[in-house]
Amino acid sequence: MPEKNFNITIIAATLLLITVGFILPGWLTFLTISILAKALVVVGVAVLMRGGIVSFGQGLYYCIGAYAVGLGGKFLGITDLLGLMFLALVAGLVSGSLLGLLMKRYREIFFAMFSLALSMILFGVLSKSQLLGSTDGFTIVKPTILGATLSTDNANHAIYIFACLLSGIVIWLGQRYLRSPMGFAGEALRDNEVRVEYLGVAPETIIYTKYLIASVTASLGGGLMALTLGHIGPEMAYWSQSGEFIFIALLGGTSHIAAPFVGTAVFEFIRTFALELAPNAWQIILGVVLIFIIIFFPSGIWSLFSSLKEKLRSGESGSPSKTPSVDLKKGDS
Amino acid sequence: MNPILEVKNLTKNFGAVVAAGDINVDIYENEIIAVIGSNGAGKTTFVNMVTGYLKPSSGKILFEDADITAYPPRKVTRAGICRSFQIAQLFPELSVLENMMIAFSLTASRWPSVLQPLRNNKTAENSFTVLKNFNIDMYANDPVASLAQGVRKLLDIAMAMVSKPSLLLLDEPTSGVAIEEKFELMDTVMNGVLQSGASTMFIEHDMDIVERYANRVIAFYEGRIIADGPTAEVLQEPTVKEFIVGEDIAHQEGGGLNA
Amino acid sequence: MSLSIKATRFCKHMVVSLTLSTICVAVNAASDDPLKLGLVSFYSGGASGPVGIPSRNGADVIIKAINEGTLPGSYSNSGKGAGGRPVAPVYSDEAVDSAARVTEYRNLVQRQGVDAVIGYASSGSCLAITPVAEELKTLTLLYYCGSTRIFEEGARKYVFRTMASQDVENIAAARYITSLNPKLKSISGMNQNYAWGQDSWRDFKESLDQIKPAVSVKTKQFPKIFAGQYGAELTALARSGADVVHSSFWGGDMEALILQGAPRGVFDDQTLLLTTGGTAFYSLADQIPEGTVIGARGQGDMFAPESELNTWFRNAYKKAYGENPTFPAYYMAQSVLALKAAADKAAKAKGGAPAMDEVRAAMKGIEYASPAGTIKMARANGHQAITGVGYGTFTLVDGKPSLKNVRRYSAECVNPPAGTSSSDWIKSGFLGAQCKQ
Amino acid sequence: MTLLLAILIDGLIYASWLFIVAAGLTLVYGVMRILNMAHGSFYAIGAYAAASAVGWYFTLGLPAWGAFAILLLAAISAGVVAGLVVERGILRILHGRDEVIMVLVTYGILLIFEDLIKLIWGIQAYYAYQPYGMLGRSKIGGLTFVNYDLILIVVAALIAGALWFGLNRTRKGKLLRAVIHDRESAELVGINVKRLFITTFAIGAGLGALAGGLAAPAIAVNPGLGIEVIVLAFAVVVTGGLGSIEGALVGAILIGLARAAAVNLLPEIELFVIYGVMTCVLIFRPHGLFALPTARRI
Repeated sequence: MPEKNFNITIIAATLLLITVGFILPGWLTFLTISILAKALVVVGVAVLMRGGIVSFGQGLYYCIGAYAVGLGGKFLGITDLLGLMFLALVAGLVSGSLLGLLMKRYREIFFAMFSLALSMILFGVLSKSQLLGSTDGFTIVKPTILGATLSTDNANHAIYIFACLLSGIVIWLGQRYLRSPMGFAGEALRDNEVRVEYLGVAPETIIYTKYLIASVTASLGGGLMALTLGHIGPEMAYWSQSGEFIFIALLGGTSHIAAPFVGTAVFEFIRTFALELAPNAWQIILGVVLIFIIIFFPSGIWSLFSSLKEKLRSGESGSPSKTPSVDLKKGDS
Repeated sequence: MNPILEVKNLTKNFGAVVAAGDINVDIYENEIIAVIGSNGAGKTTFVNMVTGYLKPSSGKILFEDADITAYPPRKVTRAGICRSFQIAQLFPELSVLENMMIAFSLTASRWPSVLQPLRNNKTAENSFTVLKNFNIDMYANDPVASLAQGVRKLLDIAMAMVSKPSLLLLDEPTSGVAIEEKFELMDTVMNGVLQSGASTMFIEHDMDIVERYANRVIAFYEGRIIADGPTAEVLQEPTVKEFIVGEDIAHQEGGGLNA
Repeated sequence: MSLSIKATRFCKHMVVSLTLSTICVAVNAASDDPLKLGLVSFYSGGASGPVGIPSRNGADVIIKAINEGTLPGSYSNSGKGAGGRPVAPVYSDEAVDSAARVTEYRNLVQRQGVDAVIGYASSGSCLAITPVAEELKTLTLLYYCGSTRIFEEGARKYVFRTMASQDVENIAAARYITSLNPKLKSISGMNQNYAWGQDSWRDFKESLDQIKPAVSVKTKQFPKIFAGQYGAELTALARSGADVVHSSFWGGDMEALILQGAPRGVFDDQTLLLTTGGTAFYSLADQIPEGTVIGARGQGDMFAPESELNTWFRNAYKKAYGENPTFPAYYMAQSVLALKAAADKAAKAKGGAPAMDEVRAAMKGIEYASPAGTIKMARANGHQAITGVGYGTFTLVDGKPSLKNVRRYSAECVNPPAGTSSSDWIKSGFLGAQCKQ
Repeated sequence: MTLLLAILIDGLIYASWLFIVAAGLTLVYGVMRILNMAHGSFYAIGAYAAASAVGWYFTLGLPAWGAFAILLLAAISAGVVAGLVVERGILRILHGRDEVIMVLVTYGILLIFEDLIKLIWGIQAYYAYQPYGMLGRSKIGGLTFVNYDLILIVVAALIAGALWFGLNRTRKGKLLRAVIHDRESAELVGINVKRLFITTFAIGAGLGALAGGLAAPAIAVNPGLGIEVIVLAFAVVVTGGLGSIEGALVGAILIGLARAAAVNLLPEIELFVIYGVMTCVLIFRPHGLFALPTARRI
């Protein structure tokens, strides 16, 4: 897809979502924000996965972002939406750039386990801090927007619009990243680390970049989630939360930057209805879906879209075109 | 004339096994060297040490007067030594052109750009030029996974050429390629290499190829160099004939698990 | 192919049900319109066995009786339904992450259109749900969670708690243990490493400091929740040799503590004080060390005062589920009955089926009967229940578990008075406590 | 002195339990390259099977010592059966997929088992406490320990010994080690890798269930058991080095002692001491203490 088309699609989708926001019922507004917030985290997970790296501890940054927002309000007296989200961004950037120095040396299962250990340590520390409400966490007041104090409904709506814009920006930047040499270097790294090294680039550099991107998107997602939930707790750093993010990343697929958003929406849909259908046995449904996806849709739901698109395209032109396409159309395994 | 690469007393032990013992080699500009030796003789170990993949147990490697003994592969590459691999090291899920473009953009800078697109006209042009040089431009849009062995080998070498090395190490460029295609492949490789003016060292089992392309031969046996000199002389040496040339006729295609 | 057809059908079905449920929200409550009640607790995971499922069973017993109009005692003439409306429960699992809990709460209220929500065993959930309930203006009864912060961090309009906060049972524990052992010199703690365990220990310790200032702490153990293996902690407790070991362990952890501690004789010369030990009372009768002090969060189960309602509840529960109701079942019953009592009161005042706002108004400060005795919504501006608390000492009589030295502390004796925060009250030395034995 | 003794004995008891859980996990990883999250389910299944079987046994009025045999038999056979079902039913189809993908597949299996266990055994707790107290207790240096726990140390040592013997001294074991070191070459020389896989997985699952069965007498067997244990077991095998039995042993002892020391000296840090040990080890040895050799790629 040419660059221009993509830009137009992104802008149109963001505007559409914002417009729809005016007629959504309350629960759907909230659900959409939390889908966007989680999807932001999953974008990072997917970016790492495209480099062949799976983080079982992305909850760490999700939690850091949320606590940055919470503590910023509680102790620094920052109340503005933008200020708080900026704080989340900085927190993710700083912690990610420090821990990234350590994590960039690890691969595969060791990366997964080490990231898990780090997030569990944060969970432990927060669970010990009674000042911050221990495992019960604490409540966050609704933010002001550009200095204005709004009613709860309006504040929610403002957060909604902000979430749409933020997601649009992240998708746009993410797509640029994936198409850049550094983005391709990630794929290259997953395919063949030896070759990357012999092309004169340190694999650590590539992983570090991915790690930074992932920690920033995760902390932004965490910050957004904190603002919309109004309450945060250490369980955001618990390993099962990170497991959920990976689940969603697989569900959506990693072949496109927007796939995590579709994945998260589908995941929330499945989870909600599984909970309603079988309050005692919804985990069976989730487990079966997970295995089903891995067996039958190894490239995630997004592969349905792209194969559909392929079909349409080949139907139009009669035969698959041989011209070099700029679109990166491929699955992840 | 000064050598571009000086290898001094290079040794590598794996536990009690001596994979390479006391290797001394000088390589000069414009040389085309063939490295011969039976499987396990230490040829690949030698290449791996020079390119930073393996740390030598002792000894020194100087390249253009700089000590590169402790360099990791990426620094060796940036210093100007590139290599190819016995089993082509490519990005199998990407297309040939993408492989080339990644090679170009990664060699361009140690910090590849994060927001500029990989695909741009200049990189594509450069990539096509190299692909043409190696006669594989017709595969540009094919995924690597679908390529024949010979094309993979050429792409592997083409990617090594991107950073314009002054020394090129080719690890069995013709292994895995059907016997009747070997000469054609080597012609293409040498054609591409000669244009760049890099000194070249290649590991080879086929003595016909060695004779035809190399002007110098280094013979390895059990981790040591047993002969080093002009091609014709080395191939006539009795020890080389006894230990390597004779054996290799029997084991020509057995390169899969070479040490 | 057939897969995609099925998928489409599934989607259609979902769209239809989504639309329908949205419409439901818009429709106002008519008199015979069922009162849709969201019931949330842990239906999966480690807390489901000891807490969630008994709670649900307790709710089901009460709801069935409400709808059939068969509740005895003071409810015997109240007719069918709550305020004339039959109660229709909708269950939702609490064992999901906190974002999903809020999502599911909103789904219950805004999509499924429930009229009220009863639930939440974990204080973390209660704290997360409370602001949302206020935002959505939905009557929400917290039935089990203990955190004192819920009403101390802000005034609530729509959120009630029908259970005493957790400080109460620890205050009562301090009172009981000092009356049982006036020469108490030292204590140790064994509490789970999360808010519940930390807060329980703090409240117990601070209360004890008021009642008996010179008691020393030998060791404070905080193992991870659901750890299951307590060998090292038990050694530390044994070595510390305190007079009393305070533990707010609950469910499987509490039982594991008994199962591992008793054979080692750790509690032979130290008194084990279990603030929620009641759930092990029947199941582990021959394992609980003689002399263990047992509480049950309020007055459920074996501490429940004799009443017609209690006898009926025990029998109905046992008939339906083949076992005695444990105290989570009591507290869920207690919460559902609060709704019934308030709805009936509002209906009586109005002379017809009340709107939920009228039920809410009626609930403020209400006093009603439950299987666990009379409950008064006396604190936090009529939103927080105060209940009495019972403690007893475990003993086997002819191989059957029983309690001796049972003490029931009246609500006014162990609950902070309205308008006073729990920690202030403890630090004041329980100013104004009315303790008639 | 008593303090040191306490740390040592408590640490070893805890380590024994950890090792029995982790041994099966690391064995399966070594041979099949599957880091099996469903191992936690096998643990839970073993605990449930043992607890319900022991409970049933005591209703028969037979001699009490028979409970031990029943406990072991019930746990191991339940684990092996569950293991065979999982291997044949799901894992075989996905043979050869990426390691991390396999973690997620087994995560899915873990989720399914969580609810299946509830559907089979219900949500009420099961108890099998009789065997725990039956063996009496011993006084060591002024501290009282339950003999059952002390015997657990012996059992763990026996399992470690049996695994060592099996892998190093038997023909099958040597084949397994060949697979552990280089699967492709092992396949080339004609080892029936598929059959080895299923055998290994059954043994691994049996060990996991055995761990659950052995733990059952000291706990209330409740839903959610498996999830709690699996991350701990991960920490042990990652610290020790994935796929290494020696590693699991050393990792278990290290973590067991560290935890016992924390509990006795500084209870505040108990919550992160396990992850702390794991982090420290991984910082200095990125592949754990006893990393498997990796095959050369070029």
